[in-house]
Amino acid sequence: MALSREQMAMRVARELQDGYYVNLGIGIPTLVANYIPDGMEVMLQSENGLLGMGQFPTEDEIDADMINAGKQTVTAITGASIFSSAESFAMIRGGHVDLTVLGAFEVDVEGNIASYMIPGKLVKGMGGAMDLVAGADNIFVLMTHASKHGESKLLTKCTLPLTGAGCIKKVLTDLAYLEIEDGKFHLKERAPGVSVEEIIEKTAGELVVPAEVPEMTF
Amino acid sequence: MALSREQMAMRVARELQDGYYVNLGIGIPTLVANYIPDGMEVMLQSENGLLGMGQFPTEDEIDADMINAGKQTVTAITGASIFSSAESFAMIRGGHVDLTVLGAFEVDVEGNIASYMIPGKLVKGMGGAMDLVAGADNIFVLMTHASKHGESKLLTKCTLPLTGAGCIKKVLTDLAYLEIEDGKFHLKERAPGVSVEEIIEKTAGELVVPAEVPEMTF
Amino acid sequence: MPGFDKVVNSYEEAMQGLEDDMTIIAGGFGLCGIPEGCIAQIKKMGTKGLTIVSNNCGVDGFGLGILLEDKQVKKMISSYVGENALFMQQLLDGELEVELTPQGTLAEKMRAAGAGIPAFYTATGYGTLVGEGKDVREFDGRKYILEESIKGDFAIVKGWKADRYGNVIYRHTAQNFNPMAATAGKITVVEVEEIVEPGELDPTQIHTPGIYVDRLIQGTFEKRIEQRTVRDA
Amino acid sequence: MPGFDKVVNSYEEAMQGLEDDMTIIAGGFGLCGIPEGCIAQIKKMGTKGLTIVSNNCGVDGFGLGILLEDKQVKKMISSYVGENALFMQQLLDGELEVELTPQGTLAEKMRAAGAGIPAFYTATGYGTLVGEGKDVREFDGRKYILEESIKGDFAIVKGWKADRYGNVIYRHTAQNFNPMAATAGKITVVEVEEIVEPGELDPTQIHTPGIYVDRLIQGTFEKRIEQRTVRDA
Repeated sequence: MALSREQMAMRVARELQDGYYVNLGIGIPTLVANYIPDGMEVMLQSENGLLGMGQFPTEDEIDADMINAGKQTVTAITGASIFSSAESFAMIRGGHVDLTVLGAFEVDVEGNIASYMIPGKLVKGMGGAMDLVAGADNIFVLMTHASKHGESKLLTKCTLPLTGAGCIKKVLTDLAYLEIEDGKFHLKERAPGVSVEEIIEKTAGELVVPAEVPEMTF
Repeated sequence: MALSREQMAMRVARELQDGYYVNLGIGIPTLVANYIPDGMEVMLQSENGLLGMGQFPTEDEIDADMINAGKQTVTAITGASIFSSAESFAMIRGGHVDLTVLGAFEVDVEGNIASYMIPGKLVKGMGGAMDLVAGADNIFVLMTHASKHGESKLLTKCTLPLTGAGCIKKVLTDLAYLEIEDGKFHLKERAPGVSVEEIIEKTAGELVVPAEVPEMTF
Repeated sequence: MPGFDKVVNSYEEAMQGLEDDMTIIAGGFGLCGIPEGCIAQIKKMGTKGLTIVSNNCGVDGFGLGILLEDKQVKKMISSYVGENALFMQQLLDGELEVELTPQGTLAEKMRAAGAGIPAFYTATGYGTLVGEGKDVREFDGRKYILEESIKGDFAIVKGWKADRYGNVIYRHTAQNFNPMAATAGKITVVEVEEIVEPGELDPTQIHTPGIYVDRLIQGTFEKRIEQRTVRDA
Repeated sequence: MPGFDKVVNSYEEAMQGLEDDMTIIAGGFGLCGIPEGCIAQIKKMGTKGLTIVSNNCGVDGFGLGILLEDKQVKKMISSYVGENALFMQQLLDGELEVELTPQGTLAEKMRAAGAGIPAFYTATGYGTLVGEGKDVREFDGRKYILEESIKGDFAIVKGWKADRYGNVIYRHTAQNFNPMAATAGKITVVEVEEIVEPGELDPTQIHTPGIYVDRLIQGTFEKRIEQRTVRDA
């Protein structure tokens, strides 16, 4: 069966290491914070200028001057730091963030990612996404493997305007975990009960399938 | 008679305006701070990272962590700010300093300045001087008109390695105040008792002399 | 030190000299840390043809969004403009231009303008629409695009406290773009919640040194919250 | 949060991994705000062939100057090296290279390295020896040279106080190059006068956020004064 949003978050959380600075995009990536393994600590970076984002405030704690990159009211943990947007993106662009998790519309075998714009529909802008994909070495893309109409989002070449070129190496979909290398997708893990055939069928870009594809366990 | 060091400082001090942020180089420029007109306030920028430099400390106030760009122990005035060298040179390079006063070995009719290096002698480095001359619109160069051997320092073309190209418009020497425009020195004022002939004789670069050259008064 | 006293007593005075077709750099992220009073004054003045450089364009009826109501904005340079129906309408109608700029690049363009850096290379946007027509150069085997700095005729900034000399500190994440904006205006106007006397702020803890600030005004702020998210106590 | 505890207990541990021929970025201006303990440890380790990026090279017998005694330094990248006789001797003897870099450019090169900016344009040095061989480009009628960022295998930094997570504040003008140096090391070592618990420093007043810091050590400092200037009380 395809992974639930929560399972996707759980799977990504396994990539965390103690002491990681992590930037989590809006949507499913945000859920990763709920699955940080016991005894491990990570610090969340919010690109508007907060390192050490805490949980949402209580009604009493709410403060208009304390928000995250999604413009939600948040708190800061003990030992947080707060700084300008220039400093925040210095951290991001300079490669100081250990793990970036974000959503996408499409990725392709060259590591290109499209995640911010669907021409003809509303144009909202890339926000910090272009900096995040350009700056991080370790990026996890989270998305569904195919659209609601069954069209693959793992392509030979992205069709939508790119957020970044050649910067994605790791993709987790609801069906599989794949890595991108040498211009191909490499199937590394499959969702519990999902067949290799289904993954092959729903992957438009060239896919390398090893003899054995381990099933994820939760 | 040629201006004394103090008179040179006094003359430059007349360029100050209330509310000016000023960077004063080492040597005679430093003396300008002693001649700020009454009722006028200027704030001194020290390029190691201090805006609002105060006087030297008393023995009791001395603090190794509180120095100026000349590495002298100083104090900060009330309302000062202290920041990184990157921020300090952002101010300088970004043109936020209203007046920069510095010494030189040579200037020429193109507004070039040589002030940091005499080949064959000891090479100490330019420190912040290259940034200061490149960043400021309003620069006052203070120097003697000629060397001890009588050789002009106001040249057709600088002979020493440049600190900056085409950035000097105002020069005060011990003999005269001159402005540089259209590839020529323009004689604007002469030191008390110094003849126009002496200035002409000691100026190697092309010099424009108006019918009337006012004498400075002190 | 009266020469350094940046305080003005009205928003009229604060925004004096603003003219049609000027460029304004504005601090703020979403509705957080936005110069509410300056924006209201610009609306009141009715200045037209403005180019506004700001991460966002407020929301319908608040923040920079109110400048759309009388079509005062010609062009927005922003990273994200998704929260504003009137904005989308004017964009689709061709009444408004938008130049989408990655958030980090936008912050750096403001900083560069203030710091005398006319342009810098960044990997952000290489190979995307953002990089089109821009110089590409390789450093250490990776490709980067050249981005130019962006200066404003005015910069409008929201601080928390400032002393009379214009030394400003920001509160929490209301800092965001404000310190860079403050450096990037030919005329920089800062509005704050509280003006204090020089010496009350620790010199080593100033976010924006007064050298960048031309006019300072004490205002009152609604501080509307865009996404009110709470947990149970 | 043990994963974020950057504290190490010895300078051996702080400088572990330093090898011959590496590049070190060092904070400090003159003898003010210099990482005395790290420098002493480098001397003790005897590492050779070092390239050191620092505004100055200390004085004879103190600061980075002590690394010259055993000829540990191959190259200095500095803006001003005038206070050091041994330095001049080794330079004249051809045992030491020096790359003179304007002070503001040096600060910006460090910042750029930390901020993922591989290069930037500046007017500083155009038309001088510093600009020779560098790309020139015109913006708005003025000429600028392209300067590349400079990264270190190690950065050594002197702070005042830091919490265990590596959030650092600097004291007075001992800040100088330290915050930029801190961002520019593959491994950044910060030594401070006092280590405090997380939460003791105001989050909005951190000069160097802990994300840049790999190792943190509490040291003791001589803080020698280079130009002792006083006035009468």
